Amino acid sequence: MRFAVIQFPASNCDQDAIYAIRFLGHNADFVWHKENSLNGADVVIIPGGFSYGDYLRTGAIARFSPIMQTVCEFAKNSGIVIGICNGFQILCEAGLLPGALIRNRSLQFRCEHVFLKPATFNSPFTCKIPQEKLLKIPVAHGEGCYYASPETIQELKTNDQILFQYCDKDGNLTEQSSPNGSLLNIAGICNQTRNVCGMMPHPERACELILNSEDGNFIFQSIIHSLSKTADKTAIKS
Amino acid sequence: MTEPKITPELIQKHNLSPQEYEQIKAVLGREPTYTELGIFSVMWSEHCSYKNTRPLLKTFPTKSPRILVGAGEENAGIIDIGDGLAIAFKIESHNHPSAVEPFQGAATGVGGIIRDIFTMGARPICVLDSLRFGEISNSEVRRLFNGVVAGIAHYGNCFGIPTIAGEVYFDEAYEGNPLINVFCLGVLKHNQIARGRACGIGNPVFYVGPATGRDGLAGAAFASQDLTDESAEQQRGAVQVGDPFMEKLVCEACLELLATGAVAGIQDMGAAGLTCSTCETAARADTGIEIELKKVPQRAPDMTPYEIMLSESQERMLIIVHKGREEEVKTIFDKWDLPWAQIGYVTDTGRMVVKYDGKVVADIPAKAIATESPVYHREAREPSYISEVRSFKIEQIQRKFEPSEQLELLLANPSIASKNWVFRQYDYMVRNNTVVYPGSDAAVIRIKADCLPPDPEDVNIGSATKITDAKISEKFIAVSSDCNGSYVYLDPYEGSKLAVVEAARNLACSGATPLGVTDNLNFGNPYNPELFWQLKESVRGIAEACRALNTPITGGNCSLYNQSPIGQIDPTPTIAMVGLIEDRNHITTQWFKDEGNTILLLGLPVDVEDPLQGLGGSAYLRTVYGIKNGTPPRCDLNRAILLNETILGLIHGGSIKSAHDCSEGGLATCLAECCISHQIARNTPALIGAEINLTKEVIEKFKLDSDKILPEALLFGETQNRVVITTLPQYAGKILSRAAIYNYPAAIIGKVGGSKLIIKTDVGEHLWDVSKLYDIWWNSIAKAMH
Amino acid sequence: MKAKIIITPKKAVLDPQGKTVQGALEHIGYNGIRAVHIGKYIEIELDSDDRESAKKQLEEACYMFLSNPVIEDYKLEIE
Amino acid sequence: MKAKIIITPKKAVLDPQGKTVQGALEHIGYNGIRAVHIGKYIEIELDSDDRESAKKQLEEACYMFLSNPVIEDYKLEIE
Ligand SMILES: Nc1ncnc2c1ncn2[C@@H]1O[C@H](COP(=O)(O)OP(=O)(O)O)[C@@H](O)[C@H]1O
Ligand SMILES: [Mg+2]
Repeated sequence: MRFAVIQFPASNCDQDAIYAIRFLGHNADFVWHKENSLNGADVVIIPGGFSYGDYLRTGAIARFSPIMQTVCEFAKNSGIVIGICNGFQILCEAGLLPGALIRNRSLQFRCEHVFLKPATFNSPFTCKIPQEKLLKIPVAHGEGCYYASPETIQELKTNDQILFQYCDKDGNLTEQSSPNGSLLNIAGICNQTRNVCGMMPHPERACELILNSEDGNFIFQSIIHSLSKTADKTAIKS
Repeated sequence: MTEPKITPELIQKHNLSPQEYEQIKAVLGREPTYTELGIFSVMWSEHCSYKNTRPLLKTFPTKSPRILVGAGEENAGIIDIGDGLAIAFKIESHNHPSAVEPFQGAATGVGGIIRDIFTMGARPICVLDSLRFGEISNSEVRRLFNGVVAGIAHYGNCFGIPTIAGEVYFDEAYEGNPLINVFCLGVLKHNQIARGRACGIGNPVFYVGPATGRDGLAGAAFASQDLTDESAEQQRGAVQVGDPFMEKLVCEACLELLATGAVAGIQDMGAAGLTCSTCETAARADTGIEIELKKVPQRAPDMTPYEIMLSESQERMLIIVHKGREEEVKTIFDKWDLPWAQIGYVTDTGRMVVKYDGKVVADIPAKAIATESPVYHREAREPSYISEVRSFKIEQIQRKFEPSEQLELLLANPSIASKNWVFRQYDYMVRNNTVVYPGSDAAVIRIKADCLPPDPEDVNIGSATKITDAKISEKFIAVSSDCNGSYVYLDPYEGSKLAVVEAARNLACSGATPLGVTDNLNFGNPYNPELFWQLKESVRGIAEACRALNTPITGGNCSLYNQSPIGQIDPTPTIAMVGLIEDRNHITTQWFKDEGNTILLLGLPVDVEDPLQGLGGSAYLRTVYGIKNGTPPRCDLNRAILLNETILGLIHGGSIKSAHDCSEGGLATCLAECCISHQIARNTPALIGAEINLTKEVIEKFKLDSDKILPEALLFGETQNRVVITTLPQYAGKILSRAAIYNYPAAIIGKVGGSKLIIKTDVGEHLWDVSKLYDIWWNSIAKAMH
Repeated sequence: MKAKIIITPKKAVLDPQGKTVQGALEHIGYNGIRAVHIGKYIEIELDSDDRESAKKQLEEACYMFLSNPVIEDYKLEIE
Repeated sequence: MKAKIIITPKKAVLDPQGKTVQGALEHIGYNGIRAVHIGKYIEIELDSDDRESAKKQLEEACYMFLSNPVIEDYKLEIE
């Protein structure tokens, strides 16, 4: 399996994404934002960081990079794209995901582990997460409060597009358990066609026990699993 | 363009003495031009020349077989950590700029120290911040504190470097003159060390990074004066604004360029900007340098040569390139969309020649300004307060021993309370290396292959660099910064030793062998003999302790002239110490782990030979009685060494579950922290209780007479060289005999478990709900800031 | 020629910054404040003097880039 | 009554946001941009109708609290 990690100026979790994927034994390499080919990658990761310093608005400038055209095409053709933190913000700005991420209600940057409750297992990003499992994964952001219009929120619910919600250690979706004040405690969502995911927490930072959690691997393993399934299907067909 | 005429007033305004002016004329053999006067004034300022501290700094131990680049040689020292790997680290202050504009002052402080590290060819991998403010009850202090923390968060988070440790103290003494010391550490291979040298006659000199504006004009000079309302007002017009996004790009581009081998020398433009970087690189290489200011990218209109040379605009670098390899510079900097300009070349004249539109505006022997500044031996005199401090006796206070409330008071004291309000604003995890987060004795960071700067084969000019799959042998670095300013105020010599020893103890508790130190001397005006005495005594203490512990000083920073309009700061020599852990199984944290674990105390419960029994200068006296008085706890260096060896021996033996050193607030505070400081996730602490016995029978095991011990000294005294450790019950005996071999006092004092902290002493049983203690300790600063 | 753009959070979107500033103003003694909204101000200095075409171009920039229509409104003025 | 406050970085002070946005605008294809400055916009809705006293009060708030006079200028208008 080959992952492309898009590198924008000041993407700074790019290397961590590569580390996490390689740790699982798969291939990952950078793709420079000025390029317009994904070099045949199977999955695209838009990593965290502060692309363009997060000036103006988080993610606002990066989405005009040449590579984003290619990523949009890739997504339209059912390619799997996951945006983490700044990557989530970029995907929202690019219109690949609905809604927007605004400043944390505390007005402060927050770096800490949180608990996440998968809201659906029906997605390439959550399918291998064990039922009842809460994921312990860190967040590190100043602008992670998910906002969308009431109609959009309704659509997200109707279409089962909410992937992760912040919860406490017992799985309750309390206000206290959210580090940023997101609507419905939303931590991650997918698009209607379920191939594009955005999430504020950093699964790539929870990929081995020495980093305090391995729970992020469930998400990458879900992606790998669902891709190998489709790969098998095409293999059978051909 | 006409330049102002040089008058005695102008000379004085430049902070140069009449003798110094004579010396300038002697160097030049003529009157200086206005631009030259500016150049001398910044280069011979305290900040750049260390003219009043150099004789003292010479007494520091600076050698060890591990040192690859020593103190003072380059922008930062470098230490060998084995297997061809090395670390570069340094600390720097940004006190005065932060007093004027806390957010930008602190932010640019982070930017400056990160540049010092990648200038050495190292990839910066972590930052640490050591902060001092006035009392948190003061709203102006809260504004500064809030701004400083937000500024550090802004710069470090955006740059993408984890801020993994630090310290914060609140004390009246720092009101109006906060201390902001920032440390950065980077890693590299031995063959990747870069030098700040203008080598190779005829080599082109490049300027890279954003355009020059009038920011921080003569900031070095500003840092070299007492902080007054007037000096602050002057500086307001010229506040430097940090651009972490730019710095991230400059860093990546420089590391990529260094990998190509096209670079002959590289230096950041920090204090004294273009001036300092040009003359220092030439002086180090024994060459000369000539630059044309018209070619320097400029942001503000009509800048004069004087302004261009003295500007401290941020995120700029000077790069000397091997002739013929200019294209690589251009391609790489274009790839990162960074401005660059070729502004001059290396000469063989030994002179720094500055032209503006072809006309010479400065022509000075490079060494004369860079390394041959005047040196002064200042007068030192013991301050009058010292004798008063020494005569303090515990009988002078009306003692009231109420341990239940007093422990809570101590845990709520913002200098002791959890600093999560601070570090949760910092990204302390980015780059997947932080193994022990802020909140334990020392932070621990891992070094893996992707921490290293790129190698030639990783660079793919014009496109993304590759990340190698190459494995390196895993290593861990532990860092801690320490300094109890009250101790140093009360006894600069002992207090400074204590700072070094505490840093080393924090590392040992984390499983690390101390390697080296970078220090930040925050003191007052050196022309005041009493303040100079503090500095001199402090340096003597640091030097002695570092020598004893075999932790050479690899570099540091002096920030003098720290005083607010209200008065002096407490002298504060921040010690940042770095240690090495070679095996991941040796990484140790401070919190209690499991029910039933046995708790031992290594070290004497109380130093009974100290007349104040460890209460002098203690947080207890401050918090309960509001006094800062008495002699600080005694620092026995031999014991410190023994203790560290004992702990490390035990950790390496695999029998230790947790280790936490006793510092401010004494044994009771230390035990409480062991119960409450493990945070699993947001709003999810891992609380655990403990039952402690400190009655006569236990005290006797340390060969002490319980009757001679003050109860408050037992619980809250700050006797040094003590560590609380836990182990499985079956290992306790082994640990005791091990300690006996080292001849280090040790005894079992209790066991882990339950939901209460219970401490039995001869005066009674004291009992606290750990969840309540946690609540007080964890939320104290947030409450004060609300 | 100068373009001045004011970007404000949509009324339905929570504006914690505005709330905080309001609280702080009240705390230091300013009364009678009904609401505080915090937005952005962007000033663009232009070479050209052609108001009409500048306006058209910048309208697009405002909608596509300078503001995020999901959460923000903008107002553009050319001077 | 409404108070409108515009806060801009002082001209001499570096404005990394403005610079970066200028670069981005050029990149997207907007030409002829001489400079971009980015600041803050604050709108305060007031109960009172007394312009004069509101102005006086808010001037002080602008200087002391809403702007950072070290690096920013402000402009206050009451409407
Ligand atoms: N400004 C800060 N930034 C990051 N971490 C901090 C800061 N201040 C304190 N910490 C962390 O909080 C913990 C406790 O700090 P401190 O009370 O100074 O410990 P100690 O007494 O062991 O030196 C340490 O892990 C320290 O690194
Ligand atoms: Mg400690």
